[in-house]
Formats: sequence, structure tokens, C-alpha cells
Amino acid sequence: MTDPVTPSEPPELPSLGESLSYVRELGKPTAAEVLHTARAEGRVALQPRCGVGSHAQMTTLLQDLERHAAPDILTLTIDSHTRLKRFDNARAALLRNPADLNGYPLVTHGWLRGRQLNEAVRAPLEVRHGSPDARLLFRTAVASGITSFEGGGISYNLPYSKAVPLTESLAAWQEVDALCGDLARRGLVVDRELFGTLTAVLVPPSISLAVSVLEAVAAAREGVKCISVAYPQGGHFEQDVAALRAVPALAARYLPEDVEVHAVLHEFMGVFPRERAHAEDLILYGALVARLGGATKLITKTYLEAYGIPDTRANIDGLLLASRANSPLLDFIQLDEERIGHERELILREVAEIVEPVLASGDLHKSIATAFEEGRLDIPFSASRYARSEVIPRRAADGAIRYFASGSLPFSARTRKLNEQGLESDDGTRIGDMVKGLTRDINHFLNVFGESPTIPS
Amino acid sequence: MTDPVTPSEPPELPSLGESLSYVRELGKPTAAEVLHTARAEGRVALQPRCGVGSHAQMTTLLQDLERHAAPDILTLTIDSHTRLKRFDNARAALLRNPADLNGYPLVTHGWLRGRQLNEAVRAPLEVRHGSPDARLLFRTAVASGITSFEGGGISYNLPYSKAVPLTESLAAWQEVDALCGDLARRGLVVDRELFGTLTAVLVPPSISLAVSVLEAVAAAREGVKCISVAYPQGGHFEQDVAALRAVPALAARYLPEDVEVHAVLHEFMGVFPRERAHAEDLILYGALVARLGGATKLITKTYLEAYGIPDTRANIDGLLLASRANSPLLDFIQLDEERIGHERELILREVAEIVEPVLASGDLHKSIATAFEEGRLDIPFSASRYARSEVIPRRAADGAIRYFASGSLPFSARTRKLNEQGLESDDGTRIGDMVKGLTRDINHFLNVFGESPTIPS
Amino acid sequence: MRHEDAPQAEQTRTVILGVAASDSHVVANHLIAHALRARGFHVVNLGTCTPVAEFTEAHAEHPEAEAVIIGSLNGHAYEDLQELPVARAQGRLDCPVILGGNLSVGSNKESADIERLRQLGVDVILSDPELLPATLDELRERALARDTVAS
Amino acid sequence: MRHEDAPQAEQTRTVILGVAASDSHVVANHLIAHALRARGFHVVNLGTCTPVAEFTEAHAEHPEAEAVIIGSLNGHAYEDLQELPVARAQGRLDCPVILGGNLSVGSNKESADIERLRQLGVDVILSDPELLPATLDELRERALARDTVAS
Ligand code: B12
Ligand code: B12
Repeated sequence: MTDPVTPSEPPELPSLGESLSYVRELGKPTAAEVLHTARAEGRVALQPRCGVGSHAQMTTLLQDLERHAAPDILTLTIDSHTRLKRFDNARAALLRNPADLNGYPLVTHGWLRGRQLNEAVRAPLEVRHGSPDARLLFRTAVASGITSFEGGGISYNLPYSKAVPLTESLAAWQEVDALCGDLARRGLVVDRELFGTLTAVLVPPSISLAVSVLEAVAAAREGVKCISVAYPQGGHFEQDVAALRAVPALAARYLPEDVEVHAVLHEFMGVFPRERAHAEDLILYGALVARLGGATKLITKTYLEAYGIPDTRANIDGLLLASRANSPLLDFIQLDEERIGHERELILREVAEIVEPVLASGDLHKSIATAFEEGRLDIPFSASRYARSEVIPRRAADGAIRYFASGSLPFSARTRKLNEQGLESDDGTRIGDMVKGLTRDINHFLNVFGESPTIPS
Repeated sequence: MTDPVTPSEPPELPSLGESLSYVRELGKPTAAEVLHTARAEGRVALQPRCGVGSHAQMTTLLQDLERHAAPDILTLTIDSHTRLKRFDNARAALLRNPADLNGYPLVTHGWLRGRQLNEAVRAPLEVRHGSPDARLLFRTAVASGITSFEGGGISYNLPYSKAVPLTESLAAWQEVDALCGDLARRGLVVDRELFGTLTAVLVPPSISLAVSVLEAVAAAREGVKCISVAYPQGGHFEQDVAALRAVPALAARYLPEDVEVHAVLHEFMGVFPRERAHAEDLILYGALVARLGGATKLITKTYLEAYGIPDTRANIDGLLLASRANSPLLDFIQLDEERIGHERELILREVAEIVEPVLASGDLHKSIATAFEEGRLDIPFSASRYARSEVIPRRAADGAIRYFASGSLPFSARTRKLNEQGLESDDGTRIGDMVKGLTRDINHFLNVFGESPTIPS
Repeated sequence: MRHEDAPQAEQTRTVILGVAASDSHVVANHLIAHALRARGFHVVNLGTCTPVAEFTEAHAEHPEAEAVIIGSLNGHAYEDLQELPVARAQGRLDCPVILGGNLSVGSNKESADIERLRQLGVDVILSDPELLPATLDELRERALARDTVAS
Repeated sequence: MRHEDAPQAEQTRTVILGVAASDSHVVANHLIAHALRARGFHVVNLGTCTPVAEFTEAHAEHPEAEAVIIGSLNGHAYEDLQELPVARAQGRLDCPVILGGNLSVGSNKESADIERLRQLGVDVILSDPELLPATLDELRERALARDTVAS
């Protein structure tokens, strides 16, 4: 590639109309179409995370992944500077050494290069980032002909920034959703994926799904027609399958009928085992959870997860291993349907108790912001000041994630009791140092595989 | 390696006593010990097939497999010339181009080189071959310090040669077993693996197990103390799991208590899909069958199976993928235990009906040979004239392997009826050309994966 | 599944079938024999593990055989057919020799693997057994044409 | 989980904790704050996404702080600490700076990645947070020794 590291002058963004006809001419299916087909075929669509600083290397990365693992959807993972609108820092790092960036700085490279990437591969692209305010990034993505965009006013704020008020991020994402509504009316359905993964570590299923329901309702109100609800594998089989199977019920309950809703699983997002064999056991496990939970899409991990951003080979291997879950030879697997049903009921009840008071109020944005302020909405391990993180999750003896403390979440007595029961059999861990126990819970899969933790224990 | 292609003079074989002390000094566990430990730990031990002509390359192959995939037991797969005592041809090919050999010609290379191979790796070695008369090969293996030896007077005759009378092969294998008995009394338990895989293609489970029972009884009578019963994955989940789970019952019924008996699964041995993804689905499936059927050991395949002897990389990848079946994260899998129980009962009854008349007679060898002559014992697709191959297996609609024709097997009316029922739902295939249907059954996994057959259809 | 069957009619065409000397893979052999018989051929099936000498003996017994059809799956075709040049030079195998299967060791096949088999005196190398009848027809026509010219 | 807590006693030792400017990984930050508090430290936890300027401001507010402890997980430590040399040159950060986490992008870490961080003015680079208390003790002793010599 003879391209300069960054384009000398950021090209002006084209009109929505121009972008629309570009997408049509591109002649590839949209992400929404790929998801629709995957679901119709009963297959889990696969998608890697991938993003490097250099445009040339990003092109090669996408092409190599497509050539060797043919994922259904490809990703542009955006670097952390761009996420936080630190565009100057992104440009500085890009000029100094593109390899210093932990993702592809799409805004800095510009939409013309975005189109080049899009044209370099057959699969549709999704932008995955973590921006409280993604308006410029979204416009750049649309101009690049990208048909899937991740994020939401809660899920791309609380885990990803410290001091952005929720009202601000919700307003910024309302603009994004409104543009999607506009595009949908003009014939282009952009897949809007909600980042229910949140802070990824020990996220209670009902917190993840409650946040997604609120974001989905907000998005649907703006005219969004394809919503992907991402859920992070927690590590307990029946609980995870139940969470994925809860998504259609939640869609039916809270969203208009004409919105297509997909469940998406993120392979385990917490502390990954370091040994390759262990990491691969976990990758396959996650992929099986996706299949058996009926997820439309799976976001894959690699055996280098514990070390850093993976190289291309590891990324390919992760996809290939995960693709085994689409094997036609696994129909022999039967599940503990009773337990799954029980978990699903519990999740649906918890979600209802969390979201219904918020949805009942008139102004959704304000109601969300106030609820977080008051702890009626909350997430564990918030990166942001705008959530209390009074919620403390723990693992029960069987590995299920329960509310050790539910803070000010408006849970019924019954829900509280069921969570306490869940932890009751967890003899020993309630006594003693809570942080110690929490750390053990975070390191769950290290324990399963007998790897030593690297954090005080 | 500066070694000549073949040693200038075949070194004379050492005494059993010398070999015994060599094994002791070698300081590695025997195959029997590795199997014992795997079973105790509830793990499936893994073993690749591997054998190349050149001694130097064989050394590297074993070391590479061990370094990258750490199988529990390593293999010397012996070339076809050596198997049939065509030692001159083995030597000629070795001198011309070692890569022309489809295995390691251990007899030609000699036991000193066998010891070198043994010393090059940590895992114990097994010799896998297919020799109606393996006496010289066995002596060479023992002299090499090899603690596991595959074969039997039926299973290494009928699939592997055309014109060796069963009485001859049974007598040759009696000598091998007697030497194992001798070694066992002197403290070295050699694992004797029986090749229930037979002709590998559409083998009815009860034929495989019946042959193994007869060989196991013969071996135990000579003092063999560790017997591995190999069973070829047929492709129907519950039937294969049932077959593996039948092994302990058969051992309890027909063998002395002091013989340790292991079930071994061969990943699918028939027509393999050509596409890598499909082959890998099948490899993982086989590995899961081994785990869920309680096999002590799994013999792996590779994604190059349909093409030819695999390269090292493919062999490693096959082992690594199969090793996922030992994942601690798969306890969520539940099975159709009722169906498995039903299949297991059917298999046990069929085996009993086949073997008990043969065992009842005084002279086991003669009784086996006569039974094959008269078709009371039989295998499908015999390579040898000494079995009738009047037995014709077919797949039922659900993929299970049933007796379409059971020839002169001494089956009860009930057994016959159950097999007919199994095929009854197989509407359409009983009508029309039987060979056509048989070919379709042989190509089962091509059909599952939608690959085109390469044989007339 | 008997190894030989009686000629059905006067005009029956005979072929000799077998698997190479060191090779015991028999399934394709069974199926090919069935398929050719279904087409009306008289198949002298020598089965597995058949050295060149056994093919020549069968040919002596069945001089009317149109072709000798050899399968080799285990990768040893070259070593197993080492005696083919001598047999042919001595006129002990003066009909076309057809070879098929998996003809060399390894997953990566090279054209040299095929070339050296031709040099041993193999006339036709096929991969798909479905092509056998057409190939036999063509070989017979060529032979008839040659005979016509010669006579 | 509040971001600051009141000093417990006169002799309380203070540290300033935070995560680098572009980085929102917070779990280790929470756990490290807890662990240090459990050991009696007064932890001024600035949390995620903390630019160098915010660390210097906190240090101005807490001149008694023994050390500034920065976590960086997302690989951006080098870009995120670009302003460190200026801040230190201007004396706005005259206590030891400790850095830990995942300090460069990629799965293959090179010693150059660490070296250039030292050149920015990072005093101590740690991987295991368990080593923090002992490291803080040692740094304090060194500082006391220096002060004694200086006075
Ligand atoms: C079943 C099987 C066995 C059985 C055979 C039982 C029996 N007696 O028949 C057992 C387990 C005994 C066995 C043993 C061995 N096998 Co084996 N076996 C297979 C397997 C899995 C299937 C073969 C089969 O039956 N296919 C079904 C039939 C219908 O098709 P086919 O034989 O593949 O033939 C097709 C074509 O080749 C063609 N064809 C075949 N013959 C002919 C002839 C003519 C004239 C024509 C035109 C076409 C033609 O038509 C068929 C349809 O497309 C294949 C791998 C695979 N999955 O394909 C390996 C395979 C053939 N075996 C192989 C080998 C090497 C062996 C061994 C030497 C052991 C070893 N070193 O690994 C021994 C052989 C011992 C000996 N003395 O020959 C290799 C050959 C490798 C190579 N060429 O590089 C293969 C490819 C496996 C592999 N990938 O390593 N084997
Ligand atoms: C959870 C997680 C997230 C969550 C974080 C939620 C939150 N707000 O905290 C989410 C999903 C939001 C996320 C986002 C991103 N993440 Co992240 N994430 C992880 C993950 C899976 C676990 C981290 C974790 O919480 N671990 C548990 C805690 C307790 O341990 P720890 O953070 O690993 O820290 C240990 C040590 O580093 C050390 N330590 C940490 N801090 C400090 C400080 C001091 C002073 C000391 C001494 C020691 C120390 O102690 C801890 C215990 O050993 C890791 C991979 C992994 N499995 O480890 C990736 C990982 C850290 N993330 C990574 C990246 C790149 C990102 C993103 C930039 C997205 C991307 N491009 O992929 C964004 C970041 C956006 C931003 N602005 O920063 C990379 C970093 C790559 C690299 N350095 O090469 C990792 C390694 C994943 C990977 N393999 O690619 N992530």
C-alpha cells in the first residue's frame, strides 16, 4: 500500500442519499439480511472482533479472516481514542506507529477508506466500538456503506467512560437511532446491536437484558427495524441458555412486531484462561451455548484473549473452532430443560421488575437517568460515575451468577429470596472477605482449569 | 540424521529378559498404565495414527506430535508390505524412496531403531499394523520396548489379507498372546488391542464386538492381562454410545476378573467428507462419542482423511480438536438414555447369540474357523476368502446400522425381527438397487454434509 | 458376494479385476464388481492382495479378457506393480491395464506419481469408477480398429 | 463502591489511583482500591479515563500522596501518558509513578514496549497488583532515606 498513514485532508461526508445508493451498488447483503438468513437456516452466524490501526493492515486482516474462516459478518473494532472522541490522540498514534492503536480509527482514516475496506471483502461489516457519543463515527460508518452499528446510550456509556452524563449519551444515541429510522424508511435497514455485555465481568443476566430492553424500546421509537441483543456468556450453562431464550419473549413483550430482534452471544468476556487448550475448551463451550440457546449470532474470542489483541492466525482458529457448533452432528445433545425453564422464568421476572417502572414513566431518557441516579437501575463495576455499582454479583456454588446485593433495584421479595437461595448453597463464601470471594468468582474459569490467579487471592 | 536408509545388517533380537529390563530402565509408563490412569481420571486418552518410511522422519513426526499435541500414546503405524511379510518389498521401497511407504517398516529398520524412537518421546508407543502373522513384528516391538500391540487372529486377518487360513492366523496370534502372558508373569503387562474395527465400513456393532470377545477370550487364556477393545464409530450416536457401554458388560460376562478391559473408539473409519469444516465436524463428533460412551481411548482422524496419509500439521490439528472432548465444560450434555439402553440391550443380545455357540465348543480356534466357514461367524466386505460376507449391513432411516441380511448368523427370530423393524422405516431403500442403497449408506456423511459422492450412485 | 460368476451369454465381455499386491482395501472392489456385473460384464474378481503374477495367471486362464482393472488404495501402487514391465515385455499381459484408486502415499498428489505408473506400463489411469464402462468401450473400439488394420 | 474514602487515622498513608486516559477497564481498579484500603491506605481513586492532568490535579489536592498508581489495560499506555514528561518536568507530579496492567497492543509483548514507558517517566512497572504494598513500603523507605540525607 502506498497510501499515507492518514489521509491529508478528511474528506467531507456524503449525503445520506449518496450513501444509500452506494450501499445498493455495493451488491452485498446487509448485516440484517445475513442475520435473517442465518436464523431462517437455524445456523449461528459468526463474527470476530478485529481492528488494527493501519489501513493497509486492516485490509489484509479482513481479507485473511474471510479467506480462511469466512465469518458471516466482519468487524471494524474501533480504537479507544476514537471511542472517546480523542481524535487528536488517534491521529498522533497513527502517525507515530499505527500498531500502537488497539483498533481501527475509522473517523481519522475517513469514509473513503471505509468504503475501500467494505469493497475488499464479501461479508457485510459492523462497527464495534464503545462510544458514549458516536454521532460522527456513525455518519462515517454509513458513508462507508457499513450496515451494522453497535452501541446504545446506556451500554456504550457506563462501561466505557467516566464522566459523560446519561442524558447526554442517550441524546447522542437517539440521533443515531433516528438516522437509522430514516434509512429504514428509505429502504436500508441498519442492524443496531445493543451492548448488553456491559462491563462483561459477572454481569447478572437480568441486568444485561434490562439495559437492552430499555435501549431497544428507545431505538424502536426512533424507527430502528433490526435490533441485535448481545448477551455476555456468564459461564453457567442453563443460565446462559435461558438468557438467550428469554430474548424472543422480551421482544414480544416490549417491542413492536415489525422490529426484527436477534439474540447475540458474546463468548465469555471475563478473565480467560491462559493455556491454549483451556481457552479453546471455553471457546467451544461458548459456541455451543450460542447454538443451544438459539442465538442468531456469536461474537468469537481467541486463545490469545488473556494476553492481548490476537494475531490473525489466532482469530481464524477461534472462528473455525466456534464454527463446529454449527455441526449437523450435534442433534444428540439434550438439555436440562426444566432447569433452563426455571432460570428463564427467574430472568424474565427480574427484567420485568427492573424495566417496567422505568418504562411506565413518560420521558424515557429522563426516567433512565433518574433511575440510575437513584440506583433503581444499576450495573456492577461501572466505569462511569453515573451508575452506583451498588449491585454486587456473586457466583452460587454451581457457578450461576446471582445478586449478592441488589442495591436499590426494585426487586420483589420473591426475587430477592430466590437470589439468596441461589447463593445459600454457596457455603463458606458468604463468610470471610467479600472481595476475596468476588475475585474468586471473577477468576471462575481459571479455577475450573486449575490455572493460578494473577490477582491477590 | 546420518543413519543409512536401512541398517546394513538386521541386528539379532535380544532375549525377552533383556527387553524386559530395557523397558524398566526406559522409565516411562507402559501403555497399560497410561490407560489405567486415564480411566481413573475419567479422561479419554488420545492417540494418533502415524507412520512414515524414513527413520529420521518418523523420529521427527513423533516428536512434533508430542510437542504440539501431547497425545497420551503414540503410534508406529506399520507399512502394508511389512504387514504382509513382504519384507523385500519394504526394503526395496525404503531404498528407492522412503516416502513411498505408507508406514514405518519396523522389522526392516530393526529393534535398535525402534528403541531410538521409543527414547525420542515421553509417551509409550503402540504398534498398529494389520498382520495375519505378526510374530516377527511382535518380537521386534518387544525388543524396542514397545508396550502396546494391536491385532488378533480374526481382526488382523479378514480385513487385511486374502488367502491366509484363519487357523494359521489364530495360531500365529496365539504365540503373540502367549508371549504377552509370559511377559505379564514377569511383571510387564503389554496392552493388547483388538481391532474390532474390521473392514471399518458399515460394521454392525455386534459383529465388531463379537469378534473382539472371541479374540479377548483367546488372549486371556494365554495370560494377557490388559485388553483394549476397539470399536469403529458407525455414525449413529446412540448406537455408538451403546456399543462402547456394552464393553464393560461383555468383559464381565466373558473374561476373567483380573483382566483389565478398555473400550477404545476409532473416529469414523469410513468415507470421510472432503471439506475441512465437514471433516472437523465429524472429528469432534467422534471425540464426543468417545467421551460420552466412556471410552478409555480414542484413535483420531484428520481433515485430510479423504485425501491420503495426513501431514504432521493435520495430525496435530486432529488431536487438538479431539482433545476438546475432554473439556470440563461439557457436563451440561444430557443423552437419550432410554434409546441408548435399548440399543445396548440389542447389541448385547446379538453378541451373545453370535459368540456363545462358538465359545461352547472345546477347541476355540477350530470352532472359530469352522463357524466362519459355515457363515455362523461372518463379517461384511471381507478382504479374505475365509469369511463369506453374506452379512449385508444397511443404514436405517435414522442412520443406525442394521442387518439387512444376516446370512447364516445364528440369530434368534426376535433379533431378526428387531433388525427388520429398524430398517422398516427406511422406506424406499429396500426397493430398488441394493448396491445403490449400500453405496448411499457408505457415503452417509457425504450426504449429511451435502458433498457429492465420487462413486456411481 | 462370490469372487467369480459364470458368463451369462455368448457375447459376454470379460474383465479381470483385483486389488494390488500389498493392498487389502476391498470395499470399492466389491462395489466396482457389482456395478460392472450389473452392466453385463463377466468379472473375474481376484479381490485384494493380488500380485502381478496372479493377474497374469488369470489372464492366461481368460485370454478373452478385455482389460485388467487394478485398484490400489493404500498408496503402494508403484511398488506393487514393479513386475508389470517384465510381465508385459514377456507378453503375459497383452490387454489394456486400467488402474484406479489412491495411487501414492500422502495427501498431496503430484503428477510425477502418475507419470511413473504410466512408465511401468499402466495404460489408463482413472479416478472415478463410473467412467469404467465408457473406458472399456473405447478401449475395445480402439482394439477392433487396430485388429482391422492389422488383418 | 465510592471513588474516595475518608482518611481513617493520622498516620494514614495516601495513594492516588486511576486508569489511563483512553481506558475504561475498571474491574482491576476496583479490586486494587479495595485491597489497598483493606491494608489501611487512603486511596484517592480517580477511576477510569483519567488523563495525566487529572492525576496532577489530584496530587495538588493531596500533596501527601506517596505515589500515583496508574492502570492501563487497553494497550494505550504510551499514548495516554504522553503528557507525563512535561508534568514531571514542571514538578507537578513529584512522587513515584507506578504503572501496571496490559501495557501495549498485541499478544506478543516486547521489552521495548516497557522501555519507552520508563523513558516517559514511569518509575515502577508492576504486573502483579499483589506486589503494590511491598513496593509502596520500599518507595517510602527510599524517600525517607533521601530526605534524611538531604536535611
Ligand atoms: C476403510 C479403510 C480401511 C479399512 C479397509 C477395510 C478393507 N479391507 O477394505 C482398513 C481399516 C482395514 C484400512 C487399512 C489400511 N488403510 Co485404509 N482406509 C479406509 C478408508 C477410511 C475408506 C476406504 C473405503 O472403503 N472407502 C469406500 C470405497 C467405496 O471407496 P474408496 O476405497 O475410497 O475408493 C474410491 C476411489 O478411490 C475409487 N477407486 C477405488 N478403487 C478403484 C479402482 C479403479 C479401477 C477405479 C477406476 C477407481 C477406484 O472409487 C472409490 C469411490 O470413489 C480410507 C479413507 C477414506 N475415508 O476414504 C482409508 C485409506 C484408503 N487407507 C489408507 C491406508 C494407508 C491404510 C493402511 C495402509 C494403514 C495406514 N498406514 O494408515 C491400511 C492398509 C493395509 C493394507 N495392507 O492395505 C490411506 C491411504 C493413504 C494414501 N494413499 O496416502 C487412506 C486414504 C486413509 C488415509 N487418509 O490415510 N483402511
Ligand atoms: C472485561 C474486559 C472489557 C470490558 C471492560 C469493562 C470495564 N469497564 O471494566 C469491556 C467489554 C468494556 C472491554 C472493552 C475494551 N477492551 Co477489554 N477486556 C476485558 C477482559 C475480557 C477482562 C478484563 C478484566 O476485567 N479482567 C479482570 C481484572 C481483575 O483483571 P485485569 O483487568 O486483566 O488486570 C490484571 C492485570 O493486568 C493487573 N493490573 C490491572 N491493572 C493494574 C494496575 C496496576 C498498578 C498493577 C500493578 C496491576 C494491574 O492486575 C489484574 C489481575 O491480574 C480482558 C481480557 C482478559 N480476559 O483478561 C480484555 C482486554 C483487556 N480488553 C482489551 C481491549 C483492547 C479492549 C477495547 C479497546 C476493545 C478492543 N479494541 O478490543 C475496549 C476498551 C475501550 C476503552 N476505552 O478502554 C484487550 C487489551 C489488548 C492489549 N493490551 O493488547 C484485552 C486484553 C482483550 C484482548 N485480548 O484483546 N474490555
